Amino acid sequence: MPFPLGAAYALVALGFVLVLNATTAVNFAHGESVVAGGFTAVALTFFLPPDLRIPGLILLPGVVVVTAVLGLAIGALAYLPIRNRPPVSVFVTTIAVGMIVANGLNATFGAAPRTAPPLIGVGTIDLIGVSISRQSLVIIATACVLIGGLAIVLQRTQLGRQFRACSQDPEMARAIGIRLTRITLLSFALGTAFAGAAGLLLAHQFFISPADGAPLILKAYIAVVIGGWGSLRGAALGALLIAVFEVGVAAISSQPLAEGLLYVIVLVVLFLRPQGLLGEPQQVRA
Amino acid sequence: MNPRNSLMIFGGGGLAIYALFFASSYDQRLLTLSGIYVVLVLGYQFIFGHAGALSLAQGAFFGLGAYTSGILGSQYGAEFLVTFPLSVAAAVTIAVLVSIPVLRLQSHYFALATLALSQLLLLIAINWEPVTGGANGLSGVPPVRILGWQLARGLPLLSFVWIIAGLAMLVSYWQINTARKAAFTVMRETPLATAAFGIDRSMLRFRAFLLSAAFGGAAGALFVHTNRVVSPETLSFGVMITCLTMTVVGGRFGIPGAVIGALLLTHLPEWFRGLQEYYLVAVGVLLLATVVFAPNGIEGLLRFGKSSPKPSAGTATDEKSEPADIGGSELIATHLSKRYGGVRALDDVNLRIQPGEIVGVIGPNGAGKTTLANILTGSATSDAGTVTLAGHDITHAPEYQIAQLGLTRTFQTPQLPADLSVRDIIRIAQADRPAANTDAVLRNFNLLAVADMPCGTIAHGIRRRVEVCRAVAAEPGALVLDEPGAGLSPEEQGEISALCRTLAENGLAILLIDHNVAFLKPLVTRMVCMESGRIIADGTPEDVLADPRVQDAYFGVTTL
Amino acid sequence: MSIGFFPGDAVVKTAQARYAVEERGVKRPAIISQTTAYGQSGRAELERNLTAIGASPVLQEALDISVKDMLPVLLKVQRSGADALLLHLHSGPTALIIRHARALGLDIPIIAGSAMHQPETAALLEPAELNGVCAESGSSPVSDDSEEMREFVDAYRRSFDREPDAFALGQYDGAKMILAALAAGAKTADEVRTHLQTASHAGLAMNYRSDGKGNMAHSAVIICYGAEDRVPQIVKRYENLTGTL
Amino acid sequence: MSQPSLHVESLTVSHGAVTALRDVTFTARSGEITALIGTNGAGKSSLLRAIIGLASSKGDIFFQGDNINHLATEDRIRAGLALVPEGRRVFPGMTVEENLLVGGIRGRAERRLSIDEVYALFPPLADRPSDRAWQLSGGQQQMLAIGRALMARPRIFLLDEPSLGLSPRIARDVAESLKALTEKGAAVVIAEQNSGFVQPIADRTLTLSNGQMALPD
Repeated sequence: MPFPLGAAYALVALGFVLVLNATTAVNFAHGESVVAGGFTAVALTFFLPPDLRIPGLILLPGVVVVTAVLGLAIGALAYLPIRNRPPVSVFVTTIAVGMIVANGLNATFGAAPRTAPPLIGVGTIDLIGVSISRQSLVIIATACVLIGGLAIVLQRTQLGRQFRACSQDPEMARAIGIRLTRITLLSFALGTAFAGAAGLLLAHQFFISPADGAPLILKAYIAVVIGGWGSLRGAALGALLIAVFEVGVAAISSQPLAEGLLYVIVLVVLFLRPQGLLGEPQQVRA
Repeated sequence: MNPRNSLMIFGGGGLAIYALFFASSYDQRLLTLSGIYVVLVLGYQFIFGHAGALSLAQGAFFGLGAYTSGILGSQYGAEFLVTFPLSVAAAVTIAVLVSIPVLRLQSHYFALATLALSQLLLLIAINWEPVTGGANGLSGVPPVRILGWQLARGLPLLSFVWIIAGLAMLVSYWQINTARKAAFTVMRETPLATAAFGIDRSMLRFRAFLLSAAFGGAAGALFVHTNRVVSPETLSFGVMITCLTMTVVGGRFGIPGAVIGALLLTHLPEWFRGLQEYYLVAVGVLLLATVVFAPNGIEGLLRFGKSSPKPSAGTATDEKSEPADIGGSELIATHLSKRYGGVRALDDVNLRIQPGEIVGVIGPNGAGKTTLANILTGSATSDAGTVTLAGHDITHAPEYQIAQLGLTRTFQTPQLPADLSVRDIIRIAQADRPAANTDAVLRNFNLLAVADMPCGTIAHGIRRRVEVCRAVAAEPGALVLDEPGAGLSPEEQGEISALCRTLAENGLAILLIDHNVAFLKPLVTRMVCMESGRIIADGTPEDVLADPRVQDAYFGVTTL
Repeated sequence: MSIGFFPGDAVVKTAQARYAVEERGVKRPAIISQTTAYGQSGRAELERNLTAIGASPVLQEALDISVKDMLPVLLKVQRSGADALLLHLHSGPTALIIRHARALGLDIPIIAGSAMHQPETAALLEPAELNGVCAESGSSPVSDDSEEMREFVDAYRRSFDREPDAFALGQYDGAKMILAALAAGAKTADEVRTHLQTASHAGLAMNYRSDGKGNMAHSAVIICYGAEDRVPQIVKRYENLTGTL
Repeated sequence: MSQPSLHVESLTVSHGAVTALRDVTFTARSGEITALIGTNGAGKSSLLRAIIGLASSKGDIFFQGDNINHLATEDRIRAGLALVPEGRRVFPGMTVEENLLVGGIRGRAERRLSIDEVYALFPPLADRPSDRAWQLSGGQQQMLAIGRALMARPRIFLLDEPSLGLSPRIARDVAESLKALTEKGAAVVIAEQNSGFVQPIADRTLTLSNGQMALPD
C-alpha cells in the first residue's frame, strides 16, 4: 500500500508549494525540515514517561511548533535578506541551510536511523476484509486532516486569501494593506511545519536519519513539477502519483529501475509539458 | 599595474613557492586536488555565472569524466592522451543530448532537470556492475602516463594538474572575451532585450552548457588519474555541492574567483579540523553568509582596482559625419490579431511602412500599441496574420533573427545592463557586422564622449540615445521605437527627433509609438491611432488628430 | 598486510547460508541486499554459498540505502514463492524491512545479516516485531552466557553506556591479542604481525587463527530473537569456516 | 474650505537614472475630487505610487497632518490611503468575492458591510461572485479593482486611470460613486489622461507634464 508514504510526500510537497508561492523560490532546505521534524519527535520522546506507551501523535503540536520556528529562521536568514535578488540565490542559501541542519543533526544524533514511538498503538486493523497496519491508517488520516485543514484555511479564511493574494501579486498585496513580510514568514513557518509533521508521521513507520532530506526534497520537487508549478492540488496529487509509481513499478520490476524511470519521466514531462500535468499556461493580464 | 593584477601575481607566486619548497606531500595532495577543482569551477562559471542558469549537472559531468577515464584506464590500460579527450567528449556528448529538452527550460525547471540527469547517472553507475564495478567502483586506474612517460606523485603530478588548470584558464579567458562577456551580461541582466541585440540566447546558453560539461569531464579525468580509483562518490550530489560552494564563495565570474574558491574549500577542512563533525555545518554557514553579504564572492570583495572612466571633456569637438546610406526595408503587417485571455489586444491590424517613412502610432493606454511592437519584432507571436520585412515573411521567425534580418527596436525603458559601457553595448549590437566601425556610429550619435562610461551611470536622456544607437548600430532596414521621447526634456526630445529624421532620410522605415502628440506631429509622415486593438484612423497627422473618433478615444474631449 | 579480527563476508555469509539450508530446511531463498559496496560484495558471497549447497536463490533484489518503503520488494518476495528471506542490508534498512514484513504479514523465516545484531538496529524495532528473526554475526557478547563474556559485557556497559556488539568484541579480542604479542616480546609492528600470524589465539568471541592472508576470524554465530526483549539467543555456532566451503 | 487630507511637498521620484517626477507639490482635500491630468509618461503613476510608498521618493508626504514618509506601504493603507493602480492588478486566480474580501482589512464585520456596498455600487460584480477575476472583462476588472480598494474604507482614494476600459455608462456610474465618497468626507485623487471623464466631477484640476506640476487653476 503506497498511500502512507504518498500521504507523507503530499504533506512535504504542500509545504514546498506554500513557500514557493510566497517567494517564487525553491526552498531546498525543505527535505531537511522533514528530517528536523522527525528528530524533534525523537528528541521529545525523551521527555515522555518511557513505560506508559504514550501515542506518538501527542508529539504533533510540539513538532509543529519547533519546525515552524525553524521555518521562520529559514525565511528570515535565507530569504528576506536576498528577496530582491534572482530566485537562484535562494536556491543556494537554502542548500546552505539544508547542509547546516543535516550535518548539525548528524553531529548531534549520529548518522544512524532513529525511530519515534508508534503514532497510535501497533498492529493491524481489519477494514472490510483487508488487514491494514494501524500506523498506515494513522499516517493517512493525519495527513488528510492536515491537508484538509490547510485547504479550509486557504479557501475560507482571511489569512488564506492573504496568502493567495501575496503569491499572485505581492506588490499589489502590499498596496491593499497586506503585511507582505509577515505573510511571507508565515508561509515559511507553515510550510516548514507541514514538512515537520511529515517527519513525525514518517519517523515510526519509516524511520528518520539525517541524510533523508535529499531524497525527500527531490520527491517534493518532482511532485510539484508534475502536478503543476505552484498548484497545491497538483502538488498533493503529484506526490501520491510518485508514491504509487515508485511502489507499483518497483513491485513489478526493481527498485533501481523504478527510481531511474521516475527521473526519465521527469525529463520527458519537462520536455513535453513544462507547465506540468495540471498546470495551465499562465493567464496573461491584458 | 592595477592592484588586482599585482595581487594575482603575488598570490600565484606565493602559492608556487609554497608548493615547491614548503608543502609536505600531504599539502601537495591538497594542492593537486585544488587544481582539479579549479578546472571544475571554471567550467561551472560558464553556465552558473555567465549564463546565469542554475545547473545541477556539473557534478554529473565530473563523474562522467571520471568513469570514462576510470573504465578506459583500469579495464583497457588506456593512456592519459586517450582517456582525457574521451572523458571530455563523453561529458560533452551527454550535454548535447540533454540540451535539446533541457536548455530552453526556465530556471527552476532547468535545475530539476539537471538534478534528475545527475541522479540517473549515479543510479546507472551503482547498478551497472559489470561495467562500472557497482558501488565498489573500479580500482587499478593507472597514473597519468603520456607516451610511456609516467608522472610521479607529489610535485610532478601537482605541476601537471596546475598546467592543465592553466590551460583551462586560457580557454576560459578566450571564451569569455570582452564581446562575449558583454553578450552574457545582456542575456543575464536585460533578458527582454537580448534578442533585440541580435543575440541568439539559446545558442549562447548552449555554448555555456557545453563548455561547463567539457571542463567538468576534464576535471573528472584528472581526479581519477590522481586518485587511481573511480567510485559512485564522483557522481554524488556532494561533488555538486562542493562545486557550487566553491563557485559561490570564490566568485562566479572570474579566474581568480575559481582559484580562490577551489583553494579555500579544499583547505578549509584542515583549518576547521577542531570542529570535527560540525565542519560541514561551518561550510553551510560560510555559504549562506557569502550569498547574503558578498553576492559576488571573495573575488567581488577584492574588486578594488576597478576605476570608472571619466567622460572626456571634448563633447563639442565630436566631429559629426553624415550616417552612411544604410537603405531601408518595407515593413508590412496584414490582418494581425492577438488575444490575451478574454481581452482582444490586436484585432485585424493592417499596416504598411515604406522606407523613408516615419509612422507614428498614438492611442490610449491598453490600445495595443506595445503589443503591436512586440509582434512586429517577434517578442510576441500573433494569433493570426503575417508580417513581412522587405518581402520576407518574418511572422514566425525568432526574435533575434528578426533583429539580424534588419528590424530592430527600442524599449519603453531603455534595456541597458548597468555594468556595460556604451561602447560595449554598440559592439555587441554590431557582432554580426564585423566591418562596422563602432567609433563612427558613436560619433554619429554624439556618444563618443561617454563611450567608456558604464550605462548605469549616464543620464536618462543619453541612455535613450544609446538605446536608439544600439538599435541602429546593427544597420537595420526598419526600426520600431517604443516611446523614445518619454521622460525627456524638450531639448532632448528635439535631439531624438532630429536623429529620427536623419535615419528616415537615409531610407529606414520607422514605426514610432508615443503619447506625446506635440513630439510626434511635426516628426511623422503618417499617423495611426489605435483603440481597443484596432486601427481607428490612419492618415496625415492633421487628418488623424482632427478625426472625431480619435478626439473621443484619445483625448476624451467629447463629454460623457 | 592488514590483519582482520572480525570475520569477513566469506565467513559470515557461509554461516548464514548453511544455517538457512541445513537447519531451517530452506530450499528457495530470496536475497535482499543493498546497492552499496557492503551490500554488493555480501550479496555475491551469499549467492555463491547458497548455490554451492543446492539452494539457489529464487529472487535477488538490491535496494538503494534511501529506500523507505519496503512494500514493493516484499510483494515480490511473496510472489516469488520464496521460503525464506535472507538479508544483507545496513542497520536501518534491516529494521525497516522487518517492520514492513511484519505489517504485511509475511510469515517466512527472516535470516538477517550482521547489521541486525548491532544494538541500534534492534532498538528501532518492537520486541513483537523482532520475534523469530534470526541473524548471522561474528559473535554475540550479549547472548553468550559464559562467565568471562558476562564480565566483558558488564564492563563494557559500565564504560560506554551501551550494549557491546560483535564489532566491539572483535576489537577487544584484537587489542588483547596485540597486548599478548607485546608481552611475548614483540617490539616492532612486523614482529607483532608475525606473532599473530602463527598459532592460534583464544579470544573471548572465538579462537583466532590466521589463514595466511591476514584473516584471523573464522567463526560465526547465528542468533535468534524471542518475543520478550531485544536480547537474542545464540542458536548455532560455526567454527573454522574457511569461506570457501 | 475643507480640510487638507493629503499634502505632498517637493516630491521627486527617480527610477534609477530616470527622473519621473520633479519637485511636485500639491494638496488634496477631504470632500473633494482632485483631478491630475497628464498624458502618459507625465509622471501620474509615479506620483500615486510614491504617495502610497511603492516607489521611493524624496520630499514629504503628509496625510491628515502626519508625515507618513517613514511608513511602509501596508501601513499607509491601514492609515487610510488606498490606490487603484494602473492596469487594475486584480488577483487573477481568485474569485470576485475573494478579491473583494481580501481588500477588507478592517475586520470581519466591516468586511461584510463593505462587500454589500460594493455589490450595490457595481451590480455586474454581484452577478458573478464566484468567477475568477481573469475571466472578467476589462471594465469589470476595473470595477473589481475599485471595489477592492473601497473595502479598506479609505479616507483618501487614489485612482490611476479608472475610466480605462469602462463603457461611458459604467464610467458615469463610477464617477457618481466617487462623488458620493467625497460627500462622506473622503478625499479622491484621480489621475487621468482622459479629461472627459474627470472634468465634470473634479473640484479642482491639476496638470502634470513631463514630471512637473503645471500651475494650478
